[in-house]
Amino acid sequence: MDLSFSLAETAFQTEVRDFIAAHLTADIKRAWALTSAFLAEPDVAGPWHRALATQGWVAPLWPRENGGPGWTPAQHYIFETECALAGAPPLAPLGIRMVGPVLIGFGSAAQKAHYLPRILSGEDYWCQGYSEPGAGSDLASLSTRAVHDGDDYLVNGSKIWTTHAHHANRMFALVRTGQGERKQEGISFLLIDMTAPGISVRPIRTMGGDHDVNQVFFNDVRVPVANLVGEEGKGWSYGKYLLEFERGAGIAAARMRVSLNRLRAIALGAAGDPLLAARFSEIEIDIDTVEMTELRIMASLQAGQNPGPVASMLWLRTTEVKQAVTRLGVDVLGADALPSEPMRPFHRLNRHAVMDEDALPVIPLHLNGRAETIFGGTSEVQREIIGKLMLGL
Amino acid sequence: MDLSFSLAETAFQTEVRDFIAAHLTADIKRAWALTSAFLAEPDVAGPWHRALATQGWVAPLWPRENGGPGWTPAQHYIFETECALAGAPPLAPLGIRMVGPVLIGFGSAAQKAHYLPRILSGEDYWCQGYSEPGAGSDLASLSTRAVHDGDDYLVNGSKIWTTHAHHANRMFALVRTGQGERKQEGISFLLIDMTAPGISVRPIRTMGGDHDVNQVFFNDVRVPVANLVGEEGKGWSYGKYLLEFERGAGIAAARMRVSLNRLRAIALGAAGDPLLAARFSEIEIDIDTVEMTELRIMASLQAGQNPGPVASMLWLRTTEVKQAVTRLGVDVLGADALPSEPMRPFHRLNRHAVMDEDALPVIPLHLNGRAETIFGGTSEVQREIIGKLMLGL
Amino acid sequence: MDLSHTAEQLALRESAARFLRDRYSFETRRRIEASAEGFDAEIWRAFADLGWLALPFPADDGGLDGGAIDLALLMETFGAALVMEPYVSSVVLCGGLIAAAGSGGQRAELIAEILAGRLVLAFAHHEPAARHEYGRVGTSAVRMGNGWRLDGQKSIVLDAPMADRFLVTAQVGEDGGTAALGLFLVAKQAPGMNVTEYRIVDGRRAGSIVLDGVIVGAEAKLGGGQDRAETIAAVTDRAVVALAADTIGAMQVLLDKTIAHTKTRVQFGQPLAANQVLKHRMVNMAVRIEEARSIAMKAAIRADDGSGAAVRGQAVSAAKVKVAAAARFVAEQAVQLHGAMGVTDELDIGAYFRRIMAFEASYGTPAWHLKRYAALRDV
Amino acid sequence: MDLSHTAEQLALRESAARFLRDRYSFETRRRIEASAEGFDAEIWRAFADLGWLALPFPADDGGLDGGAIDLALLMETFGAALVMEPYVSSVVLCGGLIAAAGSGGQRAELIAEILAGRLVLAFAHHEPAARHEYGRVGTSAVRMGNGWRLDGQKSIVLDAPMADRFLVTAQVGEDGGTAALGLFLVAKQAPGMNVTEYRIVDGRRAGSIVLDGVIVGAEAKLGGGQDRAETIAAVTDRAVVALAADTIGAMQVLLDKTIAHTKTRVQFGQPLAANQVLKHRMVNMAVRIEEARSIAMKAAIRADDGSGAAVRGQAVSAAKVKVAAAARFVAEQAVQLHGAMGVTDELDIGAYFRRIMAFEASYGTPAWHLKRYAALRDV
Repeated sequence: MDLSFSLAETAFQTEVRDFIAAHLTADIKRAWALTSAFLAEPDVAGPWHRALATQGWVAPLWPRENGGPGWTPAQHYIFETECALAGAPPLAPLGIRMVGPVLIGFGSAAQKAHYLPRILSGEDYWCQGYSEPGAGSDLASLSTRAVHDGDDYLVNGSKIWTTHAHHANRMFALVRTGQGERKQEGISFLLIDMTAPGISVRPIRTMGGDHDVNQVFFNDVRVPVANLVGEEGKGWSYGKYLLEFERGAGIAAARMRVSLNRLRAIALGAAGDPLLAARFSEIEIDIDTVEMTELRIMASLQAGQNPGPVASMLWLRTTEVKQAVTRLGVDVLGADALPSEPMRPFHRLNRHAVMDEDALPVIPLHLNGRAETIFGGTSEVQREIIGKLMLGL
Repeated sequence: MDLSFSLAETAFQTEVRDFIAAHLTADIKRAWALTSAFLAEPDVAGPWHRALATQGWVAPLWPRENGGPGWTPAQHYIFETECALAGAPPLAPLGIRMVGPVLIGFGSAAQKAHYLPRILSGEDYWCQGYSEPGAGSDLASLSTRAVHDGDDYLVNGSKIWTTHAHHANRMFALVRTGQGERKQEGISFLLIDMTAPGISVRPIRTMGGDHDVNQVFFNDVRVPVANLVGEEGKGWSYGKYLLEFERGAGIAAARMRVSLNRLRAIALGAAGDPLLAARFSEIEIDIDTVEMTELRIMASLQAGQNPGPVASMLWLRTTEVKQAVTRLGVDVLGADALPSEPMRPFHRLNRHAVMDEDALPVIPLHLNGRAETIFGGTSEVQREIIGKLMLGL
Repeated sequence: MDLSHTAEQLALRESAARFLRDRYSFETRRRIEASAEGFDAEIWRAFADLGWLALPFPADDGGLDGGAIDLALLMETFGAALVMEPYVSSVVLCGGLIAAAGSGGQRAELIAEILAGRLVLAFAHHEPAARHEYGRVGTSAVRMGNGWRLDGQKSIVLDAPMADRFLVTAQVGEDGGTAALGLFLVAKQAPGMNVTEYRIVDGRRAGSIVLDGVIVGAEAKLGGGQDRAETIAAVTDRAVVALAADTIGAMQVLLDKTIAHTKTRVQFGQPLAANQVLKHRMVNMAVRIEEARSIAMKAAIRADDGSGAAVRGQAVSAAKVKVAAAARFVAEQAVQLHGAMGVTDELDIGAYFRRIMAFEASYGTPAWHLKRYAALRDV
Repeated sequence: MDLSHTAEQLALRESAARFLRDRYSFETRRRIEASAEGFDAEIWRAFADLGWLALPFPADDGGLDGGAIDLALLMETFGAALVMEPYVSSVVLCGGLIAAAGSGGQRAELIAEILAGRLVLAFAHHEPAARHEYGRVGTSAVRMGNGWRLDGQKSIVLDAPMADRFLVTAQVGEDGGTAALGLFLVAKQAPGMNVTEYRIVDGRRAGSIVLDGVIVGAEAKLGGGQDRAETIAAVTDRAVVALAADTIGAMQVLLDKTIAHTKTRVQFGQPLAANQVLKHRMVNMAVRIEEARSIAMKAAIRADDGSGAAVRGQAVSAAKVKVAAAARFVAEQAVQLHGAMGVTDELDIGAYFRRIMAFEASYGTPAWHLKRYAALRDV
């Protein structure tokens, strides 16, 4: 066993670093460091997306024939880690990591030809229409309906927790097109133009004061039947595929380490407190552990193996450790956790803030961070799944 | 509201202290301080029991006509607390707190006249035959059978976790005398002479190396029908009454405080470590909280009110805090947690021990302490009960 | 020993809860939070009319002689309703300090105004440089002729925007003697006062002050020349008791709402509450709340009963540590069990979560109180 | 990067597990624990025959060139079977120190004996005065003619009763220069050696030693005059890696047994495992074990790969902290979920619990390793 990268991988690492040094501007880094929302704003991530696009590095996991870079899992890991350590904003996953793989796997030739390049270039900005009010983690009980009407579907209903719906020009959605015996049946996967008449978007502000999620309403929205992905009524399996895809892509340790080190810088002085110092070390060890688990998964992917159930556990722990990091922010700030700056995003603040700039996102990150163990499936549901898969319980 | 005792209560407190000073010998205190088992050995608690008996202070909760002292709840609290703070061994609860109240409530006049004085004097030493191998927390599924045979029952089966069965001359037991629709039916409450032929006792050593619990086997044991308490088939309700009685008697804070302070004395030097110091304070605050909850319950009993569901919560927390105290012992000792003295009880050790005398029981107490959240109903079962009672869940 | 509430106390709680239910709905509260002022003058007058502003003052000063227990009962209803108004700052802290340390003239002049709701004060004590060490004061008061010159910085002065005047703590250097902590009444508009106002995490308001050669008269100093450190500690302890009760009120609402939500919300074909894991979680929430009630009750009793500074301080610090930890757990679980909706500002769950965060961070963090508890143990 | 085990490694683990399954049942182990010796000479010879005692030694010394990963695989099976024999003391620690610091002659003489199972050594390093500070050595070595005079106290010398000789650490004061840590081979029977033997919490054996003017020859000192602190740290780190693997083996057995128990044990009409609370508890146990595997794997790799003392030390200390916490949780829950029977010595659950306690307390407590981790971070 060894933990070192090969010569070729090290050369790639240097290439990535050089690219980042040349293209990641101080403005982008500052804006991302000040972001308390789940995703960077398009005006922050956009320039970085376009820089990566010229290099062909937008979609690490796509096959080369679809515009992916053809990287090994190790190269992917190196790329993500270097971007994180350099303070680059992560690109919105909706197009690249979510609808893209579904289109590659199940889309028609025409759909692939049309949509994939627009994802890579950044021309299309996607959002996801899965969750519905009242359905929660029980995704399959969705009730937004799509009914045939000539060459169109007529879509009625509502989606919620739609990240960046207010920025997106496209949505991929699960809608009910029929009735099956099991509620997973009769669900279809549709691509919806967000500019279509009948769509309205209501912002939802999170506890931390940010606006990334929304509720989207559909009132007789016309969606061409050509925008159906795969077969009608099989949407559940495509959607599930996507969820697994999303969950498998666990490269989070480097970003957590950056977050912890930001807090360490803020804590200077206060970190002389032995209890606080111990918490920093405990959480750092948790991050070391997440990182090593990520490397184990990466190495087994690299060796062409299935990493197995350890990936589900990683997701669970990653969300918990992220919360431990943001919660530590409360302890680091002490009384200074109280002042609050309502303006968002912070990087557009053009007046003197009520606290040091680096402290601005600390508490909002903690507040929004409560979503870590909820969005994408609650920890409780994750434990049910792990119990079933791993322990036969 | 106030937290002070009345003048009469303060006078009583002085009386208790004086009595303790006069009768609690250094030998008894040392032996109890060195006890790692759940109960003090009869040769340790016995002399103290007899001293209390001359004073009429053996059974605080019994009515005066049965030989109780006729104390108020406050006097009871003061008495228990002073005994704990002085380092007196608690008397075995089996006779005084368990079978005694059942006999007082449901026993015949003859049973009361015969047994109660012998409990008070210490002449009889009782053990409890409730749990059975394979039944665990699900007490009602017991299978030890008592079958009529002339004026006797013939008892066959086995009981487990029988504390001090190897010291006891009496057992009160739940046995199956009939079959009901619900498994709680057909259970009777019997008084059994432990010297009767057909009884054998197998010691069970706990993780901490102590011997207080046993398995008891009954092979055609004859028990006179006169030893039936109350009505045949109604034993479950008597037994349940007893369990509630046992649970309500929560005066544990003072003993926990003594345990914590013993560890503090051992930690001297090591307690300069800020993390260890913080743990001491956290646990001390937990004890303060348990104590205040005990006082709330005591004060509402004193006011003639029912303390309500807070008593069930107190039991849950008390067992958890006890475990936190004993677990802290591991951290206090550090590497010195390793050496182990197999001889029990420690106070009879008549050679040089492998460690300082005060450290001898620390690890065995931690190991045995794991039983706190199991014996008397697991914490999980407690939470089920609280959920049902308090939250309507 | 008596640990029951009197009929009067229960009536106070009941009437306060009723008033707030009628007049202080979450929508009203949301409107107040969104307003420029951050508090509602009409509601404040109603508090005065109801006698709440008079509650903790001695009868001699026109008050109702209420103790910490009475205060706690009222504050529990404030926490349940997320009351925004500057009660703790103006009545409990500043009013309490004036009642304890003020001269006869100061008490006569100021307390009547406070309890009528005409004067709002804020307590300028915490300083940016102190950070994790609550109550370390660097601001100086130097004698200037008949009066004083104040220099220093204060931060997170809660309710500063609605205050007319501040009660400022400063180290008083009397003729080269050892410094003593003093209390000074300073008008917001006094020359040399630079006040920056802002929101805090739970939507209430606060401010930071730079005192740059602020000159005040002799009458601005509360009482005589003694060191006021112990008075400040005692009154601040009362504020912590009040806020612990506020937090208990908030926790109880969170538990009640979580139980109601999990009983009605159906997922995977059954109510959420049918999940044993969630059921036991709610039991743990209930247990933590009951623990918080116990230790907060002890602190409230000790705040008043003259057992001495160490006993009082230990009880109050224990309550802060325990209530804050319980509240953190309860708030986190309430959000978790409400699912995605719990993380938004759509429901009031998030507002309670932020209220509880504010309790944790104010008047000494739990870490600071844990150390204080240990230090007072050895007194 | 390669994080997979080789076929040879997997074969080693498989054959070790098979051997122990056949020859080291819990009843055998109980018999060994109860014996006066506390270990089984026949088993120890079998370990030698199987090549396990040669595993970590360099081929030049007659060993099998096994690395920390190989060691960890073997130790995982030891933990699963609760092996009593002095493998870590004699082979990993003392053998490792001789291989690293011994002269050619010492290596030639001693290692052959160790790997043949004819010589058992124990590492006399920890001292009673050090208590919570692992590795603080006060024992002194003063030159006497051609040899050395040793004075001091050692405690919790694991496996002391079965050792023929000890490897004693001491501060070597060379002609008034700064003290350097040295390693000395001392026979148990040497004049001035007072050894007290006892059991430790998991049933294994240890001893305390008072060295009262023990005279040893020049040849007793391992290698030349250098300070051996870093060698000792590196070899002790290997022992921690080995014991972390031992603990992971024990944890996995506890989880497997708990799952099996809760699936079969019926209470209130259903298997225990049907309770969601217990099911999620077991998931948490599994997650903690998987975390322990990750961080222990990192430590094993870093123990060998020459990344430097700070990187190695941080990885090993992280593993100690994380594995110990995971193991504490897993052991406590295994007992809890086994109910009353789990708290007894009737089942092996208690024996695993005590094994895990021993890991926690030996070669630096988790608290000590947490501090070391932080200190090495800043190197």
